[in-house]
Amino acid sequence: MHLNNLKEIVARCEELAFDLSFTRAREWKSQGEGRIIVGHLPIYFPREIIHAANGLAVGILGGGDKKLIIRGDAYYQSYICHMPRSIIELAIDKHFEGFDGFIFPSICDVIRNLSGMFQIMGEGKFVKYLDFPQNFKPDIGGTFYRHELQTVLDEVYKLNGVEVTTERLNHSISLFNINRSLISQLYNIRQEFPWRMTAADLYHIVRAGYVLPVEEHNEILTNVVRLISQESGDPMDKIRVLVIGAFCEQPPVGLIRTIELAGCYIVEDDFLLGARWIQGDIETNSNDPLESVTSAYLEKSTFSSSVFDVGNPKEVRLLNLIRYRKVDGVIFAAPSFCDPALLDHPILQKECNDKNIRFISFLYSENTGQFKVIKEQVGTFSDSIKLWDEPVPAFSL
Amino acid sequence: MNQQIYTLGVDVGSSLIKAILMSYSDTPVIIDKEIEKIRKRNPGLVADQVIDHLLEKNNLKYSDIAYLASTGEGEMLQRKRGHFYSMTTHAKGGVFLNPGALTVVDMGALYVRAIKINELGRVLDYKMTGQCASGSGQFIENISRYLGLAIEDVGATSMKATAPETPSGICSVLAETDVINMVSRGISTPDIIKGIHLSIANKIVKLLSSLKATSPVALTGGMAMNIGMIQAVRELIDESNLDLEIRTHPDSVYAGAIGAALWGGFRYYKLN
Amino acid sequence: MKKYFLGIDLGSTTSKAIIIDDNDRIIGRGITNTRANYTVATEIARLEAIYNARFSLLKMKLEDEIEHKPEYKRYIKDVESVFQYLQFKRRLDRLNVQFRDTIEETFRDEKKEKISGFVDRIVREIGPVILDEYLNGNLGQKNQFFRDIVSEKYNKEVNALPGAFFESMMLVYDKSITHVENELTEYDFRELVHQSMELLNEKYAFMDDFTPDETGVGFDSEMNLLKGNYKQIYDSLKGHITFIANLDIHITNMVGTGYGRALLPFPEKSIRSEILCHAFGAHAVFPGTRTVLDIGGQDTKAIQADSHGLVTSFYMNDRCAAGCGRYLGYIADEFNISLNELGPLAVEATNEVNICSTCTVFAAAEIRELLNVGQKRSDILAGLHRAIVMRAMSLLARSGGVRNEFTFTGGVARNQAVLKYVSELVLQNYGKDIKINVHTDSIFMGALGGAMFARRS
Amino acid sequence: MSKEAAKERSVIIQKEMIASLFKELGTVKETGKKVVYTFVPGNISELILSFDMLPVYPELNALQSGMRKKSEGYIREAEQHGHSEDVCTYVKCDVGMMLNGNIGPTGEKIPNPDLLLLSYTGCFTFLKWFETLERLYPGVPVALLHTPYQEAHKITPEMTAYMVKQLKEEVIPKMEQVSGNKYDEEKLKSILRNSSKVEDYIVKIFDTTKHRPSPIDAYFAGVYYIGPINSGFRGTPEAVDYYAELYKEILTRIEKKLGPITPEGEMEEERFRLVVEGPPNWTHFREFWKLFYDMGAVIVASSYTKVGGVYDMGFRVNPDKPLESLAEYCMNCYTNLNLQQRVDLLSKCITDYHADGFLVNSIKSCNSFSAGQLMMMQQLERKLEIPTGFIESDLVDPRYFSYSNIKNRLESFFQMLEQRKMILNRP
Ligand SMILES: Nc1ncnc2c1ncn2[C@@H]1O[C@H](COP(=O)(O)OP(=O)(O)O)[C@@H](O)[C@H]1O
Ligand SMILES: Nc1ncnc2c1ncn2[C@@H]1O[C@H](COP(=O)(O)OP(=O)(O)O)[C@@H](O)[C@H]1O
Ligand code: SF4
Ligand code: SF4
Ligand code: SF4
Repeated sequence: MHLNNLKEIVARCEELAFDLSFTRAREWKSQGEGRIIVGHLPIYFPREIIHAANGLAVGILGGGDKKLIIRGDAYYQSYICHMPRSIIELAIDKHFEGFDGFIFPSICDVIRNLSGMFQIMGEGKFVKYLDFPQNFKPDIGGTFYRHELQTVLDEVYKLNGVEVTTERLNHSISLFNINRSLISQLYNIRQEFPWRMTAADLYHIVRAGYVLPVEEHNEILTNVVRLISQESGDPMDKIRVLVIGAFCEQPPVGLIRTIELAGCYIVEDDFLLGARWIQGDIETNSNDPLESVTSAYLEKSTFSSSVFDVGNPKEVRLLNLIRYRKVDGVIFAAPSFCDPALLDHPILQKECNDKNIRFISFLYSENTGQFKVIKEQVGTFSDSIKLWDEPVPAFSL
Repeated sequence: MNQQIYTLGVDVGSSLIKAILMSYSDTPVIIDKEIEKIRKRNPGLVADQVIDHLLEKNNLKYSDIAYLASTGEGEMLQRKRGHFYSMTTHAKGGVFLNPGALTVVDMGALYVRAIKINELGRVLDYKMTGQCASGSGQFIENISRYLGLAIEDVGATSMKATAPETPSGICSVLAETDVINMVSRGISTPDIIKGIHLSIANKIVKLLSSLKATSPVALTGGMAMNIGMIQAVRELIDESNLDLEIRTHPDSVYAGAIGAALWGGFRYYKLN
Repeated sequence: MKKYFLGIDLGSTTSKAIIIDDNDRIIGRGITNTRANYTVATEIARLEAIYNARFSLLKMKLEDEIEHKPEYKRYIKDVESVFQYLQFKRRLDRLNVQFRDTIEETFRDEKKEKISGFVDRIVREIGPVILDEYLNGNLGQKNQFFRDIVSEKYNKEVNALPGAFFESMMLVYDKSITHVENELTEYDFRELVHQSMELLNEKYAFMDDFTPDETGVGFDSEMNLLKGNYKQIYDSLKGHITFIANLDIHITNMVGTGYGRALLPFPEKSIRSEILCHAFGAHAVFPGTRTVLDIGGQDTKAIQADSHGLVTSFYMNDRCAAGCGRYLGYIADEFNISLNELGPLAVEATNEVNICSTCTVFAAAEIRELLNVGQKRSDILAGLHRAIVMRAMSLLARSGGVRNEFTFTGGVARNQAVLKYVSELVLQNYGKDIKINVHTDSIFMGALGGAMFARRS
Repeated sequence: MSKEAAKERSVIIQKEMIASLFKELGTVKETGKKVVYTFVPGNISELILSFDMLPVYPELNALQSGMRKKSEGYIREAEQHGHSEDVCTYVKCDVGMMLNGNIGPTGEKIPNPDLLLLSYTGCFTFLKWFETLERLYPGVPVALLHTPYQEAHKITPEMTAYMVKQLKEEVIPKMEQVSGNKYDEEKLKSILRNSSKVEDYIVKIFDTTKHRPSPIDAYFAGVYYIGPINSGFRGTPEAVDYYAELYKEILTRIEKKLGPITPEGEMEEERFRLVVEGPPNWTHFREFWKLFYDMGAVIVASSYTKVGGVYDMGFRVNPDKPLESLAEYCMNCYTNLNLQQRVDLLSKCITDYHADGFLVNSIKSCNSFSAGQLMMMQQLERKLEIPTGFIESDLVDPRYFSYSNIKNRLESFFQMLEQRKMILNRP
């Protein structure tokens, strides 16, 4: 890969991001003693702690449209979202060979039960459902969470005997701080100059970070930031949108492309939320870095459908994001049958309505291959913002 | 005052090609129209024929047309100048035919699109049927074919129903079996057809209610040529106490093409 | 008196009947695509099965002789073909009458004259063509339905007419065919079979003019033997045929199954779920069967059975008929070809187009779209077939996967392309050692299971 | 219930209990009693009662709406308000009911909440549900009690400590504040003593299905039997009386060798014994039940009757450790068990009660139950070689109850069981 050529970087990232054999991760593991791979499911997992234990945390995001489902359907009824069945298919087809353990963050009931399925199937050397506390007081939820993280570290220790020292963890945290900050720079640049790089390209670049050692990803990101800081391409007559609802089961890249082809620039999204979950830096010179990771979760988490939001209403947070990114409209795109995302929509949409923010919504699944209807909807959405200049009255929900 | 120009709108549907020739100025007027069944032919070629025929009939050359706009599946047309998305065109066309309408429902061969608009025809919100044919015009075509009815006669036949029978499931294929069953039980053709209309109308009314449609509602698209369908929608609207006035127009099937022709003119002025 | 058992499978698109003897041997098969009235459908299938049984019994009776005289076998086969033609002819005549009525009802004046003329011509042309195909081709073995045979020819003729008449001509057909298809036409077996023999005599007499090597590549030794002494064969078989025609085929017990089973005029204990019947039938034919896949007209079933042929679990699609046999029907319609040509065309594909919607009703629209973007017919067909199989694989997975042996039943199993993909995917995903069974009578498995239950209760 | 059943004293007692609860709810304006909205699985109703507050269970309202055929309208209403077709219908039914004035089963308006007690177990949707309720009742305080999942097949001290701390620092202070009463541990203990008695009865009652014929149906009738413990009566003397009476009645049935009561009288011949996983359908409850009793199928155990607590593995509340007990009760509810534990529990039921078949009623709405059910089914089929059946419906959305499909599948399932019996019993 030529780090001076954006096209090549993107191509390489695309290849990495959708390498369902996780070649790079396995290669990395084989290059050192005591290295381990821990797979984790979407939304958020503090990858720093695995890094500090000489491990690589690899994001498992389903098979997308790259994996044919043959046996996965034996495990899920038709009215359950698509991602878990492709994960099962991957497991049956031995794509996770070489993985030492699996973390299932508490996202929803489907993922929770999937952790049990992995246990029954005997995948990996440990399978841990990581129960994120819904109580955000340091002495209650914090204590519990810290203990959960410690359980993970204990499991890893059993495998490779690596002691996570204060120094190690602080170092790992600082690397991930850099990672988060670079990604956030990319989003900031794209917000102003969305034509410099497509949303699909950005997606590939961020997603590659789910399967790469953070050091390598940081290098890629640094170069990309440098390259797109220069002017390239021409602005087009498109509206600017924020896409929300896609935090867990990932939309097919074709869908991301379709949205941009049908007259929109995606300037904010929740596609790979885990990489951007912690907002801002985690403290790097504490004597108790595990405590820093814990309090970052308690205090610096972004909002998502999997976290109880009393006292910190999500609609207000969405509104702030809309203002901050200066978007023309919101696209609610959720996986079919995704209860967490879909139950949030009425709340968020009501807020959009009240504030005269235009939005559309549709459902997808990770292997959707037909974008005709979606294209028509997005196209109309963009037409309806572009072709008329008069202010829009609020419309009912 | 903008000068008068000719615009042509072509709506490439999945079963019908609709074309409108318009004299566009501040008060646009429809000059001529043309409709043609695709019937397993290449829609692009059929559309070309339709365009040529329309021009010929009106002693016009292609170069006389200021803006040829396509909609529907018309992105493939070679001679188009611009393409607009179906909902944008149906909304515009629906309001042109039914001034004052605040909701337009396009009832086509594959999809039903319910579009909520403001006084200016701007799309505010919409709902659309998805990947299942249970509410589509194609469904009626299939059933009427089985019953040996011409599509043109379906509406009138349905109006003769006295005790409509609705099929049990939602799937149009399974409904076919139901229909066959009804035939054998001696249910009359009008009652069967009416039942099918009601089951489709049910889907449409559901769309309207989930969209929270505002009255008046203009029905457009091919199924709006079917008086039985319009009747069925009206009946179900009354039944579900939705306070919606239903309007339609004899040229409803052309709504998409009209909308395209109108938007074409609009863009032409804007670009020149 | 010999005991016979009848199984009736009232499917969603076809009705099948099977007659077995008390050794579980299949001796009669009947099938119809009549759907309007389940009683009529049952009758048609049953009568067909009895006609078919008479021919089977004839062959069984003459088993020893046939072994020595292959020309006997050939002769009986020919009689059967002609017999089928005569059945066809009666219905065609009936259709022609219906055409008249429809035209009378539907059109006026000049248009009426024109349409009438076209229809006349078509009917006149269809008759001989089809006779030829029965006599000299193998239409009899193709297992096609009256509607399919006629519509294929009719469509071809209509397409040659001026386009302005297309709608009207199709309307005449659609309005008439349903009536005829749903009528029970009883035939007198004796009369028809003797008529067939007379017709055959003409055929063979006419063939005398050829010398053997003129038949070229298709040189046919049986035919050669037949030609020379058909008169003698006629004489010696006539007695047997009369005997069989007069034979009383007594049905001791029967069991009904299938989608429409609740509507069968049978007592409740004679009705079995189609899932049990399919498994039982498949197991009877292939005793190693553990997994059964049945793709029928409107439903697909995946069934797991134990070593006794008893169902242990199953999964079927309902509510949505996407990807079932009817889907293939719409596709064949759209391409203007007959059902049994679909598979072969799809197998030729070099590529598989990705098909997104398996909604049966949308199939036609999707095909048109794909054709318009320049995809090849065979590639589209390949994609469509693959889509069907993908759905079936998902049901199989839900029912518990595929265990050895795997038997594929139902009408769609006759389709080579579907079979090809099923085999590929099963072997790839469930192990190369899985044995895959498909029987030529796959479509009859449900009825067979029914008949076997009838014998056992 | 049915005419016959209505004669049973236990049924009358239960009716009276429920009626009095609704009556109390109807008079909160006068009595000044505070109303707490909370959920069935992991309901800490003893704590609510110890504060003299009244519980309301939105789930039960939804269930009732389903039985009274109101749910379809409510669900549609919620969908018009932007709720998706794909999500839990309990939530939508509840939202719809609220939008329609929150009229309860007695025809009276259910009072608004004074406290939203989000004590939820084994299901994320509860969380989303309360986020929705919170916005429908702005300003009402929310107390959250997060129950950790038994991911490691056990309850760890840290899990209990986390819960007890939440109870002490979150839940109890909010309850004190809303009710105006101080936390009274002695009172709670005495309530829990009743709970413990009730728990004993429950276990004994559901264990009677080991008799042949089984004197009760542990699913269709079972849902009535668990009514009182799941609607706020767990620690009350009324509940103790009810279950004592019910148990007595059942013992009489056993003595007389009677089969279970159905809406159409006694079941005469017990032909199939089944264990059922998954909630029932409420909108067509009678028709659904009839499909079983017409065929002589008795449900000898069901997981659904364990959503409000699992007692047959030995768990009982310990009145001496009230908060710990409540915490452990929550963590022990059926859907908070991990998949392997669910399989083990079902497997024990199948073996202990000699079931002929295992049936899953998979609920479209409920991911908490449904995700993983197919694998559980496979596990049981393999482990016990038991015939399995699978049907799909929904809790309260009648659009997903297809009578003919379910009938077709059940018929095949029963014929399969029968055929198997016939052939396997053959010498
Ligand atoms: N003459 C007619 N009378 C009544 N209905 C008709 C007639 N012609 C077409 N239709 C109905 O209209 C549908 C086609 O509608 P249309 O809006 O043209 O769809 P599309 O744009 O997808 O081709 C057909 O499926 C049929 O149900
Ligand atoms: N010769 C054939 N080649 C390919 N497909 C066939 C053939 N004959 C029948 N079929 C398919 O089989 C289906 C009917 O299968 P069947 O098992 O009889 O279904 P059902 O029992 O539901 O009526 C038809 O819809 C058709 O698609
Ligand atoms: S997509 Fe939604 S329902 Fe599916 S696993 Fe993710 S959060 Fe759960
Ligand atoms: S239910 Fe019927 S109409 Fe709907 S997608 Fe399925 S096959 Fe098509
Ligand atoms: S998902 Fe299931 S457990 Fe959760 S609220 Fe809905 S019905 Fe209840």
